[in-house]
Amino acid sequence: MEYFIQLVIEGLATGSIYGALALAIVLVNRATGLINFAQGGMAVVSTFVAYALFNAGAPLALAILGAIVFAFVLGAFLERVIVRPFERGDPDTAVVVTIGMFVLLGGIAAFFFGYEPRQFPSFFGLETLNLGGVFVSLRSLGTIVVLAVVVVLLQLLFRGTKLGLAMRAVADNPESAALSGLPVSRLLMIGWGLASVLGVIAGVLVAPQLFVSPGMLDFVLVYALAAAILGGLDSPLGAVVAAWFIGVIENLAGAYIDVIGNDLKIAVPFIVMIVILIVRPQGLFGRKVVVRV
Amino acid sequence: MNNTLAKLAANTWVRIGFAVVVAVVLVVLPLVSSKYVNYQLSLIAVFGVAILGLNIVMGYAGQVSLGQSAFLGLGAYIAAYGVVEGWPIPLIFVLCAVVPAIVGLLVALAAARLRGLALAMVTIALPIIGIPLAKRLREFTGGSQGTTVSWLRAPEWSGLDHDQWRYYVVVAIAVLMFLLARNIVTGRIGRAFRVVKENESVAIAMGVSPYKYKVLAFTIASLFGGVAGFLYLGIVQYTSPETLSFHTSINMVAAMVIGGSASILGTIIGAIYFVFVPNLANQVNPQLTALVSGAVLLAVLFLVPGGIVSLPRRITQAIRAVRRRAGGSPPETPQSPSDRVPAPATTRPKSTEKKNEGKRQGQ
Amino acid sequence: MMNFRNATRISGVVATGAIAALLITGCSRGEEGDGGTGGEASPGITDTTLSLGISSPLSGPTAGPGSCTVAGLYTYLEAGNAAGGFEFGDGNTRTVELTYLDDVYDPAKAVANFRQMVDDEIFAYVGALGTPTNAAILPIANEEEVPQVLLVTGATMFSSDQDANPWTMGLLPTYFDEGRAFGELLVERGEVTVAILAQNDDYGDDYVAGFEAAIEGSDVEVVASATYEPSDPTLDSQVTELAASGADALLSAVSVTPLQVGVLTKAQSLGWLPEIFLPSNTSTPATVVVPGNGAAYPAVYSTSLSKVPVSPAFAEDEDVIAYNEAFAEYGAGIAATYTPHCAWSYAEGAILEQAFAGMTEPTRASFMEALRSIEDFQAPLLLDGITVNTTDPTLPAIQGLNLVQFNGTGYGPVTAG
Amino acid sequence: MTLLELENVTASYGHAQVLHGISFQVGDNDAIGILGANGAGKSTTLRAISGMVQVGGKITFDGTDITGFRPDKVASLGIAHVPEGRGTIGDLTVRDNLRVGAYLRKDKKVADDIELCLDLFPNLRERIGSNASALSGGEQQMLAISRAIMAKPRLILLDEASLGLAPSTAQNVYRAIRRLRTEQGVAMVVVEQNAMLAFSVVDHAIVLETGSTSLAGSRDELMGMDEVRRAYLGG
Repeated sequence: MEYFIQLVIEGLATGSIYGALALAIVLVNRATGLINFAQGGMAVVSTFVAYALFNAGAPLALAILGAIVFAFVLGAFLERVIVRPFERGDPDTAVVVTIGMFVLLGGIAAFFFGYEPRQFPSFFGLETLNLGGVFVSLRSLGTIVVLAVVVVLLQLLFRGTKLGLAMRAVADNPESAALSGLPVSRLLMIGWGLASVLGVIAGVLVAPQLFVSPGMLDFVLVYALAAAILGGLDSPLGAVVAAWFIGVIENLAGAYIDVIGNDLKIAVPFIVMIVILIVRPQGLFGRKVVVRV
Repeated sequence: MNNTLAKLAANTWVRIGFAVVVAVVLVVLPLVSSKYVNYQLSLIAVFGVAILGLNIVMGYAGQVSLGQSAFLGLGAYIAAYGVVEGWPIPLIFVLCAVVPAIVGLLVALAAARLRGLALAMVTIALPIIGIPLAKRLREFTGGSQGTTVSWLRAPEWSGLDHDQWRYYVVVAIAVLMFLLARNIVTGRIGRAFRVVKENESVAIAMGVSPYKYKVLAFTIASLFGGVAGFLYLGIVQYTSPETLSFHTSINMVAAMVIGGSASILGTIIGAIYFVFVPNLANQVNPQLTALVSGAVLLAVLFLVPGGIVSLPRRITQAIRAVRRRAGGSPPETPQSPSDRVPAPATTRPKSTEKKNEGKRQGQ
Repeated sequence: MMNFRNATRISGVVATGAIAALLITGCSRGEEGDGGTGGEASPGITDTTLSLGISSPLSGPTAGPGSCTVAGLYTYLEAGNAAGGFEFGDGNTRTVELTYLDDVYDPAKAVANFRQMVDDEIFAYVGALGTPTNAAILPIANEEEVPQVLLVTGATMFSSDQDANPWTMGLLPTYFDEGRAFGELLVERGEVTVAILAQNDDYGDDYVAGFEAAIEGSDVEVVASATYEPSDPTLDSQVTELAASGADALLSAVSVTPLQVGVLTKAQSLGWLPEIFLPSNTSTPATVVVPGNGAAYPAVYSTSLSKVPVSPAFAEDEDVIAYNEAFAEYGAGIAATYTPHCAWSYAEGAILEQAFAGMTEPTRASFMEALRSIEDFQAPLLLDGITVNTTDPTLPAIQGLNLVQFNGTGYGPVTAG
Repeated sequence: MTLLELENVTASYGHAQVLHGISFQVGDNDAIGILGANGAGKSTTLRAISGMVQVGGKITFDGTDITGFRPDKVASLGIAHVPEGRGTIGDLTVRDNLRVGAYLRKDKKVADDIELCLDLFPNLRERIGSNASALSGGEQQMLAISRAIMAKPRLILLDEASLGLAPSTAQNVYRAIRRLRTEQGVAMVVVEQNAMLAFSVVDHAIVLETGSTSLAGSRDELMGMDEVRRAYLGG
């Protein structure tokens, strides 16, 4: 039993890593209606900024704060300068543009820091709590708490503020939003900026474990995409719950089902995702969209 | 000027003449080129076929696929297994086409009900699952070390070197696949694809089942992917789990868009881009390949958002614009891309109905 | 667009054109003088220069080690060039140029790079990293008779059958050997339970096979094992699984630095403190054992074959001083961070120099013969007792491993009994 | 007093010019109709005012030259555009759509005005929590108009409000528009294929043919003309 609980806890901790980045994906999708493959790359570059600041002697909190500011500017800048011309065109082209940014950002990070992973300090320390035979690391707990706080803040932003309302309106129908006087251009930049901030929060949360390297989030991004889509793409809470679900189910299947094993356990969340999507195409938490013809 | 060109292109004899020139170049090229050049040319044919399949499902039918590398890998593995087992090559070829097509069909039967991102995610899962699966099925795949083969060797009578022989085999099959694809996309099926891509409700109203045609598009794409896998093994003579790599899929999507979505010629350009750009990046600086590739990709899209195939149109447009400005005809608001946003002049209004039908945003 | 009939007609024209072209050109291309069995010089060598090529992953997840395989070798060669060049057995002194390309760990790209460099007339292909990339090149290199040697991979396939593949040779002791060395140490202990964590590829497989070969018939028992994919973000669940076995020792055949650190931190956080066995490529104290708090474990073992230039323990060593000086000048721009591959490929440069000295003719065949005749060569940066012997056609160039134990700051001789 | 003035306005989509020099004026509290066949440039005229197409000539609103302004800027000056195809924001609820309409307002009376809209269109009251995409076509049109009202504009641009609606629904919608005009005195530019509906609201109208003004006059003048009756009034 303790083993089972331990596996579930590990799954939640791993899922939190996916969830952190999934939130950023959801935010960009909410703010701009796009899927951004460069989300990981933006997060990595910003995390490297935190790394560089910390290594230059800044206290960790300050380094992270600096990286957050940088991330916001980076996101807004990329939206304005690179993504903007493609936003209303062919969606495939827009996606390929984000792929191009992903490659380019990875290259930039590598240019300055190389590809070899670098250590990053944890905000939460290395201690582990022993709760009746089940071990929970402070780092995992911290990650989960930060995620929960971010989800609450995001819900408040989208549900409770004029800015959030405006961002949703712009993502959904920029033309009508502009006709109501919404500053579409600025809102898109803010949306990307905020998503980029979420990305760097994800980055500094997972960096102590994954280390900082240009490719640190490549595979996390795939899981995060799965979580975002499974969660319904427009629901921050859904994305995080889906990410936890993926983390847990992957662990349990790998440990308990022999034929799956550690090598094929990665297939489990994806197959489950496919089945769920076929039954519920809007995802676990997505709102049902009524189709009228 | 454009008109004369168009007229010229419409002339059957000019077309045949052009085809002959292309054919002669394709035939003579390997005889005078080095093994390296032949290898690169052959790779263009290999990935041309794979990207062609991708273009059919994405460019023509409008369904995102981020899993084309899985079918490429599957085809290559089938071919490798067949070669090791000593099966006749025509049989291997047929299996390389049919088995991936069946796998694609099965996946599509389940997935084609999904749209946009959900569909993209299912296709991403293919290479993600395929790689550990390939390692697991070691008896068939050679595990992570892969399978090395030596086949498609030039027969004695041909007097050719192996690289030349392989080039001819691969390019001949690729040409056939391109002709096949052209017939598909210009025919009834291609028209149906376009309707499904444009508007599924309209498709239904016209009696075209979007589901059926999406499944068909996926199946065709998988078949092309499998054939490309066969060709891949013919040229590289080796396959391993890396062949399935998700990055290959992503790069093929990028190459497809760069070359020109929903365009046969664009596919060829895309394949050249796919093979050539890593090479170019290596020449610029082998330590900065990622930086260079990313920059090139973005630069090309900025210059020709419609893909390189639209470059001539883009140039004539630019020339016309310059002329008009010189002629002092009606003033226009500037047309630099960054000014276009709040005024989506030519794009369709994103009405609510449209959105409900096809959530295509951001796949 | 053309209709189908047109297309058919055009295909006919194509076929005709093809045949005509074949007849006209006479389908022959200048035969390339490969191998060079006569006295004539092979491509890539003149009286004053020799060119070598390497294709390694210089971008992507394996780019850290990949860059080091270039940086160390480049450092050694450039330092040698700067000192006046390399002396060859034929009496000439030559400068050696190294061309390096990025293959992103993609076999098709590696083959393209290899063919391109052969086209550009490299004399030999040396020191490349990566099992699938080198596996794809192997048959071509042997067909074209281009040396593909001193490969920085521990996979057995590149060295085990040099009679069948006479132009290919590995550099490093195989993963199999490393695994076996660990097994042998444990067998001496008697009754021990072991948990194994292995990468799901040839790396992990060879490692485990070597270990199992050593413990066969002994009292050492493997009580749990798990695998992982190099792309996994964390190995926490694998470690949790293994910890449940409570084994006395953990063989952690993990080749990814952050994951290896994660294994070390996770096991102790679960209260599981086995003896740890780390493979040579993820055992650097500064980047793995210290961040993973390896001091918490009763013992951390590894195998080692080279000195660690970045470790203070070797700061006074002559080889290390020379390496650090040269690396700062030539290699630092290529590899920003140290991995053991930097040291290995530096030693590889010295092995090449030995081979050059034995070359009596400017040919690839003569080079291979010289390369295969090195005995008991003590290459720079290799630990005492680790020597280069290339005469056995089933073994890589470097053999022998030193089992070492972590002593709080670096590695020393094995003490625990 | 002139609120809006178009002087020789041209507009083009890419390289296709659609308007070839349109001129007209709208006074305070005035309502003007734009009639014409499909493709005559009616909607484009509105889009030109809102800054949604490339324009030439001169557009003045309340003394400010707004030629080439972006849509959000135009809206902030007090012009509300109800686009063709309604342009509601599908993923947002009815209430949120109304709040988006009031985005630029800084006053505290937004809630009161939401009530006002719900009084004007009682159907919306029942659907206040539904997503706009779930509404019927008529309800969406009502929502789109309400969203414009919420901005408290000085001028409303209304594009084909009856398109695709059942005749009785269209009548309902236009009844509300008349109320809006009489009770609040908002100026309007009404584009409408159904001239009878348009004439129930406007005082003046212009008729467009392939991007140019072919006729202009007061409602009664136009209704008296044979060609207008034949072409647009079915008689």
